[in-house]
Amino acid sequence: MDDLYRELIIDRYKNPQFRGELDPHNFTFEDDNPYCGDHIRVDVRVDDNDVVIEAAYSGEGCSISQASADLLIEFIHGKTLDEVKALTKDDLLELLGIDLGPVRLKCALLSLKVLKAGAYGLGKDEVSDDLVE
Amino acid sequence: MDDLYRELIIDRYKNPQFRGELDPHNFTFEDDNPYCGDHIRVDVRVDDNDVVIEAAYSGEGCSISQASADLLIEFIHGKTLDEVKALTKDDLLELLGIDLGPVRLKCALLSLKVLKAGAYGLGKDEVSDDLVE
Amino acid sequence: MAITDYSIAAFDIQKIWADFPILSREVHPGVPLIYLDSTATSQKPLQVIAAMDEFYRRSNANIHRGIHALAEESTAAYESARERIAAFIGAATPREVIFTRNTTESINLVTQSWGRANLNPGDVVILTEMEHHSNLVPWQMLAQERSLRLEFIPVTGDGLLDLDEYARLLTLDPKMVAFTHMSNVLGTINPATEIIRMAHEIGALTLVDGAQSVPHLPVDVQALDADFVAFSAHKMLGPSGIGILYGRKALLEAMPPFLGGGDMIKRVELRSFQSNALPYKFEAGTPAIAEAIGFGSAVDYLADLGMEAVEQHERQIITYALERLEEIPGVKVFGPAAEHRGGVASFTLPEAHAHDISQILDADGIAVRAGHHCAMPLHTKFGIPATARASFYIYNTLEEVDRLVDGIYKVKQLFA
Amino acid sequence: MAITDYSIAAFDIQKIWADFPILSREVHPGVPLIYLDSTATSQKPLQVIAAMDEFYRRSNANIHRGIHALAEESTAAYESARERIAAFIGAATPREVIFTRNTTESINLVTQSWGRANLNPGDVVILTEMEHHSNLVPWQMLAQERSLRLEFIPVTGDGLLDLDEYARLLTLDPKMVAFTHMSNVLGTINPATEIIRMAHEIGALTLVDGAQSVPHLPVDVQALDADFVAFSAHKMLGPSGIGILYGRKALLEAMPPFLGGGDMIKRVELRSFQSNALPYKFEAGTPAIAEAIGFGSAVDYLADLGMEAVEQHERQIITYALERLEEIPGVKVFGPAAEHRGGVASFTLPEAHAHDISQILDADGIAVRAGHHCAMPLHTKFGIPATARASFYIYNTLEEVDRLVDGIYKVKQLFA
Ligand SMILES: Cc1ncc(COP(=O)(O)O)c(C=O)c1O
Ligand SMILES: Cc1ncc(COP(=O)(O)O)c(C=O)c1O
Repeated sequence: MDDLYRELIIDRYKNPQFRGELDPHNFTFEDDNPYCGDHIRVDVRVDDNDVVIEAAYSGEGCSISQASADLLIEFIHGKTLDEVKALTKDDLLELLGIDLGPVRLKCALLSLKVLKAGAYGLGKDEVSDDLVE
Repeated sequence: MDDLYRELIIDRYKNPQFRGELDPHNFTFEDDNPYCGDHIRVDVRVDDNDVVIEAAYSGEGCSISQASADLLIEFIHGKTLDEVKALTKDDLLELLGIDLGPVRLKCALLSLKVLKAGAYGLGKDEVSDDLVE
Repeated sequence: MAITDYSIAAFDIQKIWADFPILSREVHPGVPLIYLDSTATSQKPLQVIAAMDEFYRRSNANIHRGIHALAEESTAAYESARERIAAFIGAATPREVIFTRNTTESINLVTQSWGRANLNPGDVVILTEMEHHSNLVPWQMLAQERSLRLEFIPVTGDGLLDLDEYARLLTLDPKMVAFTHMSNVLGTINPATEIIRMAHEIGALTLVDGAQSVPHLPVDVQALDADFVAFSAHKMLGPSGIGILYGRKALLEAMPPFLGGGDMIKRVELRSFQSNALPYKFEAGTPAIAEAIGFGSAVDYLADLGMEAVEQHERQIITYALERLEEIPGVKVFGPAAEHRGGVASFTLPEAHAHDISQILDADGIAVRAGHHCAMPLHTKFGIPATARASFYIYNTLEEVDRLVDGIYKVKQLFA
Repeated sequence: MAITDYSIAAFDIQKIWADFPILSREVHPGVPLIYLDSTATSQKPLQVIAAMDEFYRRSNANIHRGIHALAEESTAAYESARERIAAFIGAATPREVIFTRNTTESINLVTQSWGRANLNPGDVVILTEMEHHSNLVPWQMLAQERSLRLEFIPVTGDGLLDLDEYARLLTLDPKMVAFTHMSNVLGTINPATEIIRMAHEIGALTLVDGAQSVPHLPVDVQALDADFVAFSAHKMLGPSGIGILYGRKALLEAMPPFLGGGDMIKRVELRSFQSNALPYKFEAGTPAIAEAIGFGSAVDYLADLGMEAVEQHERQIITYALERLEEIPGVKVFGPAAEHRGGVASFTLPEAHAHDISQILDADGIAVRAGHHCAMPLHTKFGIPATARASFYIYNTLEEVDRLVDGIYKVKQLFA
């Protein structure tokens, strides 16, 4: 196991910086990972140019899912909605900076999936792993 | 391959000694081996003490099925019906005197199955491999 | 890990370790493997690996129809494996032993062949709340297709089946009671003989999910009086890709075929076919030949150890493991006391998610599973999304339990 | 046998022989193996045997749910095999590639999942008279359950499909055309692209039984434009116990699940479940993990040789074999001229039954198959109960053909 895991992930898990809910928001979305019960909700506020000015996440689950969400929300501040929609799995993994096996990958990608589904304005049934592949 | 195979089996196949049909007979039965199309019919005549006094077989198929039938029919002359019913796989294999793999075994046992089904007076649907196991 | 623990007398652990090459492996540089995930799948001894290797190097041929030497050797080896497996579970005849892919397929064979032929709208099937998805979903699929009513024997707070409620459910006149002999989450060993006796008294048939019991306990299908028993080779030292459905001959004979194709037929015309005799009627197409042979080798290995000794060994480990786990502050172990369970301990920690527990333990080479273990309804019932599960088999030692406990303390420290 | 024949330039036969340990075996004392039964099952190269061996010795764990190192290695190896197989057949995505037990199960998956969901009484399904039982019986079972009408493309005297009659059958508005790409008896390579194009023109779907084509010819599922393709690992250098169903993503997504259980679900409650995404929806229970890995190794081996080279090699052998067989008095070879067939020659002799031919040849170490080769209706059509079948693969040589011919002369002499 990577030391980064201990430092970055566990630190962010224990001391989240973007945990919370936003009201009002321009969009919100939530979903869970049925394999492990991880749950993530994101709330995003954008300005007139569709630039993210404030965002937050809430939910529960393992350290990877929660810390990924925290890092992702930090990252999208100042990004346009189009930039958010264009985010990929690799972008998120770069943020995390650690190697993940296939199962933990699903934990890590949950927040990105939820965020992109919200950004695209998808319905609950339209969410699929294709969003993050 | 056993030399006996060449000598005994092929000889009996080429020069059968009990090939034919009997009319009248006390019982007759026929069946085939669906795996290879071998077909055997046996006709048996017994005396008042249920001793086999004459018997014959007919049919077509591989050398093992036909030669086994020929040897079996030879063997049951003078046997009682009860003795015929009591015949086993091992009795037949002793007659043949060679080792057989599982597929050829089915060829060899066809005549015994037909004979015993006839001796027991079974219907066509009642024949099963249990007769020769 | 080095084996310095010889306190377990049921058999010679050092000899066993020598048979399992993977146990000497380092999972990370300098970090040896401590494999505590045998409930998901067991490791394989050299004897099993070699049997399959040897088959491919020397005898490999397709079976049943061939006359040449290789085909005969292969057929004989395949059928000999069936005979040894039949003897291992005490089947009356090898014809009652059907090769499938796994426990899951075995159960689907019953729901789709026996179930479709025998169950009608409104018929009741009894399951339990502790079933693996493999003994739930096939019945749900059939229930939807046939409008069946599914009822569930509840699980008590300490992880046992509520047999009073079972007795009450039996008054619904169920046609089938399908239950796991041993829970893969709680470790609970259910009183199978009694459950079956009660079912038979009111005329219901029984299906035993033996995926966890056949590998870990002495199981005699005739002593149990079970109608169907399903299990998988990969959980009992054997290869992946093969499992067994045991069924009573008379039941199997009356059932329609499951899959159609080569080998399961006696005769085929363009628009009709006649089924083959047992067991071939249920083995369509080229079977898992090498895997059957490996499976035969696996039951030889277990029979040599003796299933009583296997059970005793695991009872010792789980007794110790429960003791040690319960002394860790905050650890909650699900399931009954050691005398009612096999070698499975599923637990949670208040400070860390099961995934995190598993990942941190992995850094020390300790392989445990984390998740719902294919038993979501049971986890829902206990109000938890996931547990971490340590499970034990013939090659595990008390010392490995100590390492697990050390690892859990590390997790607690990291997440404190 | 000693290899003195280097006349075949498609690839280095000596190198190939070194990869197949079984080919150096003596079947009887002093009698080396001449394996001419690859249509039943192929032999396996060391690379495939070693991949599985290595998996069990180093990485074995259950897949998909595990976080520990072994589970991750196993999952990665299993999914990498799927990707390489998908690439080998030109699938658009690995999600279209479903692991099954064999060709037979793949076809049953289509009849039982797609068929039950899409076919109604009176619907027409077109098959051919040269189908293997595996592509007949599943349709017969469904036809009986759903009152379907089965129609058959006739086989001409020289073993080709009668495409004029096919065109006429298409006016019956069939929903499905299911046919073998290559006959395992006649060796006929059917014009799959044309058959599929004609089916699609009238809106029918197609299922290609690729059990013999995928091992022996370059097959690109997208170039074929096939809707479903079924094949088995064991016929293409891979292990027993694993096969593939390829299906178009949109079709597979719309289909209901086939078997229920672990891994094929997303979410389970006591009385309901939600199916998983492709390909997992159709892979219930612990799959054949080691076998998938072995299969991946097998397609690597074939891809390295190049399927054009494989086809060319077999074309050379079958051309020579037909020439040599036809010069033997009384030998009747069924099927078309060499340019329409793969490496399969089924034949009869007037003096000896196919079983006797096979048994006498076996004494010289020559493994050929005898029987109806799971194609009874085709044999019925030709009015023969059984044929002897010699079949060829990458490791066979022209010299082995000569030995076969010598053996047949011996049979003739014995039965003269
Ligand atoms: C054309 C054809 N289809 C289907 C099959 C069945 O393959 P399996 O037994 O691997 O399911 C075979 C194998 O003999 C075959 O040759
Ligand atoms: C109790 C129980 N039933 C069924 C299964 C399913 O076994 P398989 O995946 O081999 O079909 C398992 C395996 O996890 C199990 O533990």
